[in-house]
Amino acid sequence: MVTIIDYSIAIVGAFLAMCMFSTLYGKSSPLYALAEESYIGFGTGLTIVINAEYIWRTGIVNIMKGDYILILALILGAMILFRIHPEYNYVARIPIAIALGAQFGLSLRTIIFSGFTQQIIATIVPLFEGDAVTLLYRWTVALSVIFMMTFFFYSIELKGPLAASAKLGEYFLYTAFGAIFAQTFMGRLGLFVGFMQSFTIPPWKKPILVASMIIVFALVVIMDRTGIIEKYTPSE
Amino acid sequence: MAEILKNRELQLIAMALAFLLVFIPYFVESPALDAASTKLITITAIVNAVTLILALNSQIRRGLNIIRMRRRGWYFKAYMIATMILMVVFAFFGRETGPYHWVMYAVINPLSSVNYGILAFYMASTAARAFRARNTQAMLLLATGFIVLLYQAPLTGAYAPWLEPIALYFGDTFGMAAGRMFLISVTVGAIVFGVRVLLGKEPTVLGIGREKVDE
Amino acid sequence: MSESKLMKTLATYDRRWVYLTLFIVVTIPLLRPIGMPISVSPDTKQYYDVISSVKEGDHVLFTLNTEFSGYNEIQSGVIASMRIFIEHGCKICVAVGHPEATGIPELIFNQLKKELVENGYEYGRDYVILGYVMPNEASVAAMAQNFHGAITQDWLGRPIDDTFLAEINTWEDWDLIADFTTGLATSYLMNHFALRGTPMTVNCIGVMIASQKPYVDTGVYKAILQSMRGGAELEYLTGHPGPGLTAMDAFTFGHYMLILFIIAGNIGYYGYTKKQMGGE
Amino acid sequence: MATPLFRVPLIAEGRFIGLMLDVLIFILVLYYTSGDKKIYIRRVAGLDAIEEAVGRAAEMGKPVVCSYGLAGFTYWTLAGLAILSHVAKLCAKMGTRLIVPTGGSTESLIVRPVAEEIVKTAYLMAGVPDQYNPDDLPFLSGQQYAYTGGYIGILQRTRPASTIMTGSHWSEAMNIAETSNAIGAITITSGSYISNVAALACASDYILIGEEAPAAGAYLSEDPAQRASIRVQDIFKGFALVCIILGLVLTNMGNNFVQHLLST
Repeated sequence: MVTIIDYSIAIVGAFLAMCMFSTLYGKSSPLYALAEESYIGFGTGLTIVINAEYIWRTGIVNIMKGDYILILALILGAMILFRIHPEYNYVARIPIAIALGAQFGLSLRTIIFSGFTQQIIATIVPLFEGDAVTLLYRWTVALSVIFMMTFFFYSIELKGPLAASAKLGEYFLYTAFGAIFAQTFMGRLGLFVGFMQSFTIPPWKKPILVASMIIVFALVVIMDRTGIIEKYTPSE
Repeated sequence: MAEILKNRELQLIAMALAFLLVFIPYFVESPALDAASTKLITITAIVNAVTLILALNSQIRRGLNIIRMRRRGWYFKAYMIATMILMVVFAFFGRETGPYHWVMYAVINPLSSVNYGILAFYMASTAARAFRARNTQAMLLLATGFIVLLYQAPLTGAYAPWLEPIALYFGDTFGMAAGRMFLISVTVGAIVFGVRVLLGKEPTVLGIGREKVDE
Repeated sequence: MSESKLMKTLATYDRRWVYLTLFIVVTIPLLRPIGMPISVSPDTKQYYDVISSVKEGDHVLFTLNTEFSGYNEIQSGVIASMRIFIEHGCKICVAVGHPEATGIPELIFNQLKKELVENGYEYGRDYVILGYVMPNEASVAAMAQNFHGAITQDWLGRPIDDTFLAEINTWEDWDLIADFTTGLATSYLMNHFALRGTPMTVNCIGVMIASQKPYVDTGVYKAILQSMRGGAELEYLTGHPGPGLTAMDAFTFGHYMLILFIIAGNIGYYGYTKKQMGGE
Repeated sequence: MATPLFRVPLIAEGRFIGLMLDVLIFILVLYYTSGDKKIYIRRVAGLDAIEEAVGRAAEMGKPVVCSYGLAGFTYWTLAGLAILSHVAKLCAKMGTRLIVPTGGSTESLIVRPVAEEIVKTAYLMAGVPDQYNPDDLPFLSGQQYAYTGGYIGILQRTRPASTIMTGSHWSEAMNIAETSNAIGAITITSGSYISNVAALACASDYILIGEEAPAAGAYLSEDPAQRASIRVQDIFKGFALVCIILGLVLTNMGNNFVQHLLST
C-alpha cells in the first residue's frame, strides 16, 4: 500500500533533488538556494539532535549511574565554549590541549603500523616464484613503489640516477592516475545511479521523477531568460 | 586563575599527559592503564560533541547578520534557521514515524545523495575535456584511464573477458603502488606534524597568539 | 570547411551537453531496464567466500559508515551481505558512523522482512540496532576496549544488557566486522579492531577503492567489495537480483558515453586545438 | 604476518618496532628543530606555475583567487597557508586583487584569523597597507557545501585570471576546479588524498601532487619547523625505501629478516 505520506516524500524529495541538480545549468538560482538551505537547515538540526543524544547517553546517563569522572567531560566541554569569547578565550586552551593530546595519542599509536611497517612488509614479496602473471604484478608493484618514492624526496637535490628514477616515478604515477580516475568516476557514477534508482524503485515513483526533471529544467530556463535569476538569487 | 589558564607550559604539559595516557597503554600490557585511557577517550569524545555549539554559533550569527542587513535572498537564511529549529523540535515527537521521519526521507536523504552524485557530472566533463594526449604524462593517463573505463562498463566485462586482466593489472599494480606510496608518505607526515604540535612548535594549533574569531 | 567546423565543435562545445547527455543515458535504462549480462570480478568472489563462511551464532558487527548518498551506491552490497548473515543465523549488531545513517537500518530490514521471518529473527535476541555510536576515533576505541562502558542503549534508548550484546566485551568477541563505507569511522575500526585481529571486510564506494586496496593486500581487511558494481556481482552470486543488477545497464551506458566523449575530444584536439596552437 | 624476531618484556607483542619508530621520529624532529640548522629544500616546479599565474592576472588586470583548504590545522593546511603567504606577497607587489574564500568546516574557524593576518602582513610589507581589503576574505559559513556554493559564486562573478587551491580540499575540489576552468582561469591545485589527486590532475592546469604542497610550503616559509618536517619525512621515506630494497634482496635469497624485524 502506497500511502499519501510515501507520495509526499517522493514528490518533495524528487523536486528538491532536481533543484539541487539545477546548479549544473551553470548559474545559481533561487531553486538551488531553496534546496541548499533546506539541506543545511535540516541537516544541522539533525546533527544537533544526534550530538545532544550522544552527550546525554554517553555522558549524563553514565554520570547518573555513578561514573562521576565523566563530569570532567562536561566541565572541559563548557570551558571549550569560551573559545569564541573575545576576552576569556584563553579558558578554552586547556581543554583543547587535552583533546588534541588524546587525539594525537590515538592516531599516532596505530598509523605507524597500518600506514608504514605493514605497507613495507607487503611490498616485500618473492620476485622469482610463481607464474608469469604473478611475477609481472609483483615486479610492477615493487618497481613502482621504489620509483614513485624517489619522486617524493624534497630535502636532497635530484641528480643522476635519482633524477631518472624520479622521472620514471612520475610517469608511473600518471599511469596510476588514469586507473584511479576511472575507478573514481565509477564511484561517482554509482552514487548518481544509486540516487536515481531511489526514484525508479518501486515503479510508482517513476512519473514523479520524470515530472520533477522536466518542471525544474523548464523553470530554470524560464528564470534565466526573464532575469528572475539575477533578481532573487541570494548573494552568498 | 587566569594566569594559570594562560600558562603556555601548562597547556603543553596537559597535552603531553593526555597524549601519553592514550599512547602508552597500546604498547604496554597493563589493564589498569587501559581502563584509564578508555575513560579519557570517552571524555574527549564528549568534549568533541560539545564543540558543535561553536559551529552553530557562527552559522546562526552569520544567518542573522544577512537577515538584519536584508541582503538579497535574506529570506532563504531565515528559512534555514527555521528548518534547523524545526528539526530539533521534530525529534521530540518520535523518530520511527512522524515529521522527523518524513524530513529524513524527503529532504535529507535525497539532498545528501545529490551532493555527491553531482560529482559524476564534473568528472565526466573533466574527462571529456582533459583526457587529451597532450604530452607523455597525459598520454599515459589517457591510455590507462581509457582501458579501465572500458572494462568497468559491465557489458564489456561480459563480452570481452580478455580485457579484465589488463584493466585489473593497471588498477592492482600502478594504482595500488600509488596508493601505498601516498599512504606511507601521509602517515609519516601526520606523525611528524603530531610530534611538532606536542613539542610546542605549532602554537597556532592551540590558538595561542592571534585567535580572535570573528565573522 | 564543414569538416573544420565539426572539428571546432568537437574541441570547444559547451560542457553542459556532457551533463545533459549523462543525465539522459543514465535515466532511460533505469526507467526501462534492459538486463545486459555482467561478469564477476575476483575481488567479489573473495568477498563472497569470506562473508559466507560465517557460522550460526557468530557475532557480526555490521557498521554503516555512510551518508545517505553513499548508501545509495552500496545498498546492493549491504542488502546482499545482510541477507547472507541472516540466512546463516548470525547475531547481528548494526552500528552507524554518521547522523544520517541512523535512518538506514530501517530501510535495510524493511527490504529483508521475509528473510527475518523465515529465519525466526527477533529483535534483541538475534539483532540489535545501535544508533550513531561512532562519531570519532575516541568512541570507536572505547567500543573496542570496553563495549558496555561505551554503549548502554540501542538507538531508541532501550538498554542493551538483556540482548545478545551482553556476551560482548572487547574486540575479541566479534567474529566479523562487515563495514559499509564512504570513509568516516572505517579507519578507526581498522585501527582498533582489525589491526588487533578482528576479521573485517569492507564494501566501499568507488572513490575509496584506490586508498583501501593496500589494506586488503596487507591482510588487514579480509576482503573488499567495490562500489555498486561489486554489489551487483554479489547479488548475482547469491542468486537474489536486486537494485545492483538493474543499475548495471545505466553503468554500462554511462561509461560508454564518457568513452565516446573522450574520443570526440581527442579528435577535436588534433583536428582543431593543436592546429590553432601551431598557427599562433 | 611474520613472527616477531624477539619479545621485549612489558611491551605488547608485535608493537616494539612501531614504538621505536615513533620515538625515533620524536627525536629527529627535536634534533632538526633545535638550534639554527639550515635545511635544504628542493624548489618544486609548481612554484613557477604559481608565479606565472599571478603574473598573468597582473597583466590582465583581473583578480587571483587563492584558498588554503577547509580543514583545521593539519599539515596540509599549514602548507596551504605558506603558499597563500607567497601568493599574497606577489599580489601585493604587482598590485593584483587577491580573494581568499575562508570557512567550510567547524575546524577551519580557527585558521581564518591566521589567514587574515598573513594577507594583511603581505600588503604591509609591500608598502601598500591601504590596498588590503578585509572584505576580500569572505567567510563562507562553516558548512562544506555552502562554502562550495559561495566559492563558485565568487568565481562566476569576479572571473579571476587564476585560481590557486591548496590545503585540504575534499570532494568539492572537482566542483571548484571545473568551474574555474569553465570561466577560463588558470587552475592550480594540490591534492592530499589519492583519488582526489587523480581527478584534479586531469581537471587543473597544474597540480602539486601530494607531498609537493607541503614541500613547496616549507621551501617558501622561514619556519624551521616546517623545513625540519620535510627532512624527517625524507629520512623516513629513505628508511622505507632501504627496507623495501633490502627486504626484496634478502627475501629472494630465502631470508625473511626484514619482515620479521618489522613485525617485532
